[in-house]
Amino acid sequence: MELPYVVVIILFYLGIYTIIMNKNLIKIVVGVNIVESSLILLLILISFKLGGTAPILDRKYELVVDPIPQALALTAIVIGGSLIAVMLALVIKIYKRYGTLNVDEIRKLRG
Amino acid sequence: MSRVHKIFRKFYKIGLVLFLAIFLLFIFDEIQNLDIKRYLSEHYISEGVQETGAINLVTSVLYDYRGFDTLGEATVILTAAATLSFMTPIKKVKMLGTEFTIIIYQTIIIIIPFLVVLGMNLIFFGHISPGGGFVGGVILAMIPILVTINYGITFSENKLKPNHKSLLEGIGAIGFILLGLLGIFAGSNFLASGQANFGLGNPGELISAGLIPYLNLMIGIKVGAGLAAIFNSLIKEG
Amino acid sequence: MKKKLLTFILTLALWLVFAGHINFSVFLLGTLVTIICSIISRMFAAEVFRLLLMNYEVKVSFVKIYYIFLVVGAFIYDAFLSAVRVSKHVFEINPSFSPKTVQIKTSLQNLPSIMILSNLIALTPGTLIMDFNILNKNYFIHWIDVRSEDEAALKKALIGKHEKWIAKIFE
Amino acid sequence: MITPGFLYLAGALFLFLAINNKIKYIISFLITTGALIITFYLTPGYSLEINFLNYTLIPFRVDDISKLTGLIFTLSGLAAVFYSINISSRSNLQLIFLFIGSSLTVVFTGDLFILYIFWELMEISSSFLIITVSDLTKKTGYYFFLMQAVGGLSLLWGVFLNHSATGSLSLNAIEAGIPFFMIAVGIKLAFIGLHTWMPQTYSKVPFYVTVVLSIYTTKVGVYVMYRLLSGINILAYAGLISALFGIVMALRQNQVRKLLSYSIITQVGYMIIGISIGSAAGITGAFFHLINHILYKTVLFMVAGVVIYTTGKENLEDLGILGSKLPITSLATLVAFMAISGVPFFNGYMSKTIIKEALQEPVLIWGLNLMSFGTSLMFLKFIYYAFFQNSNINLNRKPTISMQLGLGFLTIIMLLIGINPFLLENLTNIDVDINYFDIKLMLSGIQPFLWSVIVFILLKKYLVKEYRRFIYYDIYREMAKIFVKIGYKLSIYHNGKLSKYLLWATTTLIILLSLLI
Amino acid sequence: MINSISILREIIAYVFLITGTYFLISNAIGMIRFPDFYLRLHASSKCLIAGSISVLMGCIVLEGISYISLKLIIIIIFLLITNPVAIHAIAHFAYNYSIKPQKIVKNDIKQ
Amino acid sequence: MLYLILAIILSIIITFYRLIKGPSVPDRLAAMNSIGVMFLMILVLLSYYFERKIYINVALVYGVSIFMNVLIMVKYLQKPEKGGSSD
Amino acid sequence: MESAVWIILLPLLTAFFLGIFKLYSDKLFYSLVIVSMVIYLYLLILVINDSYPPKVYSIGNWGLLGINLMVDSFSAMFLLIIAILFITVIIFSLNYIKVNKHKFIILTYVMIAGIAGMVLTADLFNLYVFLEVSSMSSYALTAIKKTDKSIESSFKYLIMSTFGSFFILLATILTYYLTGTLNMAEISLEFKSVPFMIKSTIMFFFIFGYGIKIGLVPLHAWMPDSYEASPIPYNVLSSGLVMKSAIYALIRLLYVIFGVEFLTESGILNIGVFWGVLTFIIAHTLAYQQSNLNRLLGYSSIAQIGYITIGLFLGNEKGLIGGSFHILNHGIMKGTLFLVLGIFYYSLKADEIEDIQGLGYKFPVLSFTFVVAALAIVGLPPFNGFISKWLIIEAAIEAGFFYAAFFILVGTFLSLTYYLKVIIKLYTKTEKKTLIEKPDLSLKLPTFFLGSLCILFGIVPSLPLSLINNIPKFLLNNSEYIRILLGG
Ligand code: NA
Ligand code: NA
Repeated sequence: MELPYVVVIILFYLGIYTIIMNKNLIKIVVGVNIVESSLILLLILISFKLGGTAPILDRKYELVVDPIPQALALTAIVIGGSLIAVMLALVIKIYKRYGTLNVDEIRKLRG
Repeated sequence: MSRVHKIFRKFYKIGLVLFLAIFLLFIFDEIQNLDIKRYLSEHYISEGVQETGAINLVTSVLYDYRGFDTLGEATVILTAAATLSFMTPIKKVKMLGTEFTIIIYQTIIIIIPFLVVLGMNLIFFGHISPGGGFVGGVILAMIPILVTINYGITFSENKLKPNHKSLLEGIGAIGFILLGLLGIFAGSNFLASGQANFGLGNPGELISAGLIPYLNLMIGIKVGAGLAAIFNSLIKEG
Repeated sequence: MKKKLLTFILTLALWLVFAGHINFSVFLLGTLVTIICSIISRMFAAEVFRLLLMNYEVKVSFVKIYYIFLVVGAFIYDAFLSAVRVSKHVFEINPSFSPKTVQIKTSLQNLPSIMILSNLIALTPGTLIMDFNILNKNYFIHWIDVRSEDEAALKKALIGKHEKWIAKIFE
Repeated sequence: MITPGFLYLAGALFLFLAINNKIKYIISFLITTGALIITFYLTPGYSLEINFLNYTLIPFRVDDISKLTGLIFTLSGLAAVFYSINISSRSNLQLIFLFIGSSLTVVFTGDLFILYIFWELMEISSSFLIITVSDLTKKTGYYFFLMQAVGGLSLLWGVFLNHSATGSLSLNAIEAGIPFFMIAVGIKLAFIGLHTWMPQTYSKVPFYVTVVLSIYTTKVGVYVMYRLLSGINILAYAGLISALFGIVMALRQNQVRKLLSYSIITQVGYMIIGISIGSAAGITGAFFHLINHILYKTVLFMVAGVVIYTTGKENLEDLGILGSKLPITSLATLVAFMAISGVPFFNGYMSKTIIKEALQEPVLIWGLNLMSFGTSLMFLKFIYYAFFQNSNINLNRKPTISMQLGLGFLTIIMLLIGINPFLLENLTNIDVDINYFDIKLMLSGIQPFLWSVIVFILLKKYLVKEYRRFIYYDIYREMAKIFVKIGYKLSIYHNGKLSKYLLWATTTLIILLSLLI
Repeated sequence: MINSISILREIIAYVFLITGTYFLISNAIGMIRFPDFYLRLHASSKCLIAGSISVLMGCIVLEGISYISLKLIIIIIFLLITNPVAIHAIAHFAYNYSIKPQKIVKNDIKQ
Repeated sequence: MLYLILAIILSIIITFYRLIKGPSVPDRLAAMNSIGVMFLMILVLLSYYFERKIYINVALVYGVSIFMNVLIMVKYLQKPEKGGSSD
Repeated sequence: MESAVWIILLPLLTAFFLGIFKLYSDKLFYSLVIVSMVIYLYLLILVINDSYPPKVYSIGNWGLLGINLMVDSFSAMFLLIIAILFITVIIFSLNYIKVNKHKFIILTYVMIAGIAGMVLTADLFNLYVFLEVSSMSSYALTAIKKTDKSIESSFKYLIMSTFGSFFILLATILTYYLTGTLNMAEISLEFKSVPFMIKSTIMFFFIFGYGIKIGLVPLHAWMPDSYEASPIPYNVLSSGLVMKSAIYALIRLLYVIFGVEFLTESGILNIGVFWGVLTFIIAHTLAYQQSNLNRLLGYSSIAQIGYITIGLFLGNEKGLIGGSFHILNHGIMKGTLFLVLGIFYYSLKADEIEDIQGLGYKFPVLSFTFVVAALAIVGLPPFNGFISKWLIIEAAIEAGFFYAAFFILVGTFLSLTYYLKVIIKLYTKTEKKTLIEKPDLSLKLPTFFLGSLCILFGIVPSLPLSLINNIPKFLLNNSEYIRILLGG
């Protein structure tokens, strides 16, 4: 198995681990970011071809990497970024309202 | 008792994630032994330049083959900006953060024209070189962001009012759709460019690739304004 | 008018460099973009134009260009010199330092020149600006190896030279 | 052909137009009498088919039994509506119309789908009637609705089982799902163990609602039992046990309507036995008994209602008022008593006799005698309080004319049937080859009554006794408590901790993935 | 003749590149070895800037006169303007962060 | 060329140590800045290695982003309050 | 089939224009809202009418090279829900929403665009994008009240939902990797040669990801919170459209990409049915515990999703019809309940069970509507919920899932326990309460409209069923869908 894929899995693992293990809201957001990065890395990886060049064809090239995952990655980045922004805004709000970043202490809603 | 419970819980969590990782490892391993089919991308690579007129294939995927996705993600940014703007208070803004020295102020001022030109370049040359609306928009968004961290949010919002930002965002998004609609008016489908005979020109030239440069511009405006708005909203909390 | 023209030319040049090729459409678009650029720059950073204040004679501006080259040269020279020094320290077995914080008052009035000077100081061997007091125009400099008062004076003198050049350009 | 059920249902809608009492009277009169007349002129054998959801449904089908049941239903509907029209609010009257209409539709339906729908509509309308009628009946209504819902749902399950087994929704092809039909019918019939809703409901709700409910609820159960479960002999014994249970319970009651409720259980026992033996005679007997029972039980509930209406109280002791102060009511009470006790020349005698004649097995015959004996016994208690116990309670107000009319109307019909038992047969073209006025039959009919009089006189002090403490164990309430407790536990686990929720999610994922391995 | 010029050019270019790389490596090692934050920052500023300029100049020499060289020059100017400022910003931040410069004499490093 | 790139990658890896270890936030920032610039160099060198000069445009944008990163972080990272953790 | 793309574009354009108009003129804002709503209704009807046989619209005229939209009966059914709920909610919100009204309306339009996109697209990644569009606006709408609770619930929703999105995206990427295409038809064809294990893994990722958004039971915990804290008109859309669009997408993926044979083979149908049963039993049990009506209705929504899941996972014709019909019906019924509750909240700030005591006498017609919808959602005849439950149960029995069918009846009983509690509270007299604000016609009319649909679709189910009956043709037999999508 190729190393980059292992890196993807490790990143994915780390992100999920951060999300479910941490009590700190900011760290959870960081975890989300890590998972997203791992997925984007995966997208880049699947577009990769050994010896391929970037899909900007100013002349003829022998081997060009797959442009679709790159476009998808861009989309995923933008979506992920927007999500993170909203998340952070909510974290700020929560911190102001609840005075804590501990995820288990923000619970007025239950039952 | 509770400590044992806690330890158990921790190991349980670790076990879960470990299982997931190992599972993924096996799946990825198995996937790599399979034949990969890339008919679609091979088509894009061999015909994409002729079909869309853009030599940057990522751009041609983003704005032509899969332009609809781009509309969707533009909407996501707009939604995020709108969300953040209603979550932050309009009044009573206190600026957080450490004060900069005059040295930093001056540098920021100097690089603003540089950023404008760079951003515009990325946007307008998005179809013939690396770049495009998103990157260009991000670079452009750095200008108000720099001004904000430099002179404070009040000054920044005085120069470029939040309303103007949302106006710009709206113009970008509406422009994108209207450009897409041109395809329909030209007798083809939504977001058609080459298919609707909007001159694709000679690939590699500035004026080529049909609608793509204009779509790039719209996205650039939208992303720029949206990011600036998002940044300001995020730091607004005092 | 002159300064607007200069800005225009500079930004257009930048555009053309970024564009990577010149033809009519690129140029036309560049003109357009440059206008937008100047609008945006004026909007956010009116001061940028003071940097390019050009109400001197042509002769004077040639002198300025000379000093600009001088300063840039000093920049690069200092950078290399200090890099060599630091890298020497890096590979020493027992690197020796005697850091100290020093205050230097500058006579420069113009903000851009203060900035340029600070950049120069940053690249001067062994110096690092930690703070700048705008009221009495004092740089707080972290100095890596000041062993004696003489050395300090020498280095201050070096900075003073840079200061003079910069003053030639802007003031 | 307009079905009487739909006429009532339409009536429920028309009542929205009733802006004043006059219109209310007119609409009610038109609907109730119209339904009666229509039912009277129905021709057995008629059936109507519609297509719904790829099924062919028979919303309206007439045969002898349904016509007979429809007749008594419309007749007592007329009486019940007029009995309650002044007391009931408009919305409650609408619910009553809906209830009666659904019952009638159930009676005339030819398929399980429509049967279920209107069975549920009955349940809904009666429950809402109970819930909205008074502030004191909320919990009762809740209990009632849930209980009935269980019945309705088991009916539905039975329908599904049968449908999947036979592929048909016809009432004539019942093969599977019998146990669930039994539960459904059992609840409607207040079969022992499933009866808990009945005494508390009938005793708590306002008296006119009791009257309405008592006419239809159990009787529809009987009718549906005939349609779905007739001829299952073993059920006869179940009916017997249930009836005996009803007697024991009834004898222990101090409250008029509770006593009457338990007596319903007993009376329904007759019908269960009749239907279970499955012979034509048994079924005829059961349905004649249904008619008779509706008549006298309605009268008795109306009597109880009059007592409540006039005195505001409803203990057995308060019945003393009947003796002198309410002559018409007293007369009706006596007639109903004679009827329910199976005394010859009263209508109850006739149907009990048919059932008894249809029986083959001695156990059942003796059981039937025992039931008659017990019934007489419990109503002797009733009569004792009504006529032999002096009471110093005064009338708060006079019974309304409409109440008296409804009461009198039914009493007269009861008397008519009692004197001329062939009336029912002629009405419905059902032939029962029995000479009711045969001395032997009359003797055997009156025997349990006489025995009961003797026993009552002997054991008066045990029977006429106030049972204060009453051991009451309701398994359904216990089950509900467990349900609530489980829910509370589950609710505690939802403690708002995001990390916990994320953990659940991850665990789910892992479980899903481990299913793959 | 042309050949020797191009060889010379390549030699000059590689000298620049190797010098640059050397500076970058010494930057990295300095980042690790130096005991005090401000000292590390010294390494990080001087070596980094000199290294990067050197690498870029090497590339310029390699490229010759072209648009690419102009772009590289712009990168150089940009780095020259921004990087010392970035370093200054970090130093200023550290100063505000109340990290005090240590007085270090020779002996301290030995241990 | 490849060796130069590898050497720079090596120095990036070395600097990563500082980024991860800290000990203070400014340390990490400085390391980040260093890594950014080194990476920029790699981008430029790669464009020669692969002979795709368009990568230089990427380097340009990347240079801007390094500067922005440092400035924004410096602006908004603050000394942790008492009781909080340092990162 | 031009109008198909307009289904997505019109709300988007409206939202963008509203975003601009909001800055300048209120009058312009509201007139645009109304005009666009009317046009949208017309468009929806146009597309729904023309949905059989299915139509394909190729964005950019790229054919299989680009993104395609496809309208078949399943999507048309969903568009019908959009038509019913969106119009009512917008009219309702015009007077109901007080805080951030402009933003609410704009975000609602965006959300509708996202959902319409999810419903129409036949492209895997495009589906993800529109899923995010609709989710994003959902987070915003959940937080729009800006109370502590709404911020908290929005954050929980955001994190949980993003957690699910990871796996959807991962599955999408893997699918692209394995098939080299994103067109659902082509994926389905290419998938035939993908090994069983990998295919099932991808499927499970999809199921898990969408499962969080759907709210299947252990994944549901964020959902009641979001109901409690968000504005009531949004709850209508949330239960009627957001949850449903997720299950719609999942079903579309499962049946079209994987095909029913694979679903049977992999045993996911059994799992789905079991999961549905688990979901509604637990959700009903929890609903009984709630004192907040929004929460109660939220749990009830989760439970109803359980029924829908059963129907759609049965893998037979009747199940798909029943499940789809229940999607429609639940939207209507829950919409009615929420809107009535909304009026109560509007006029009395009542959203706890205790608060609504006696309102049956204060608002007789509204309360009647509530009762009708409650009985419908319990699944009692003669209302629409009964018909769809009937269909689901029948399908379950046909597919041999007797236990599921039986438990649906148990669930019906459980749901009765708490709805009846609420109804009884409604009709329990109490001391006089003073109205804070009198509800006007713009609040009542949409409510009554939805309420009457509960009865109408119960008595004349053939109206929607004529549309829904075509659904299995393209789901159960995905080759038909594929053939049309491939343009054959
Ligand atoms: Na009865
Ligand atoms: Na009854």
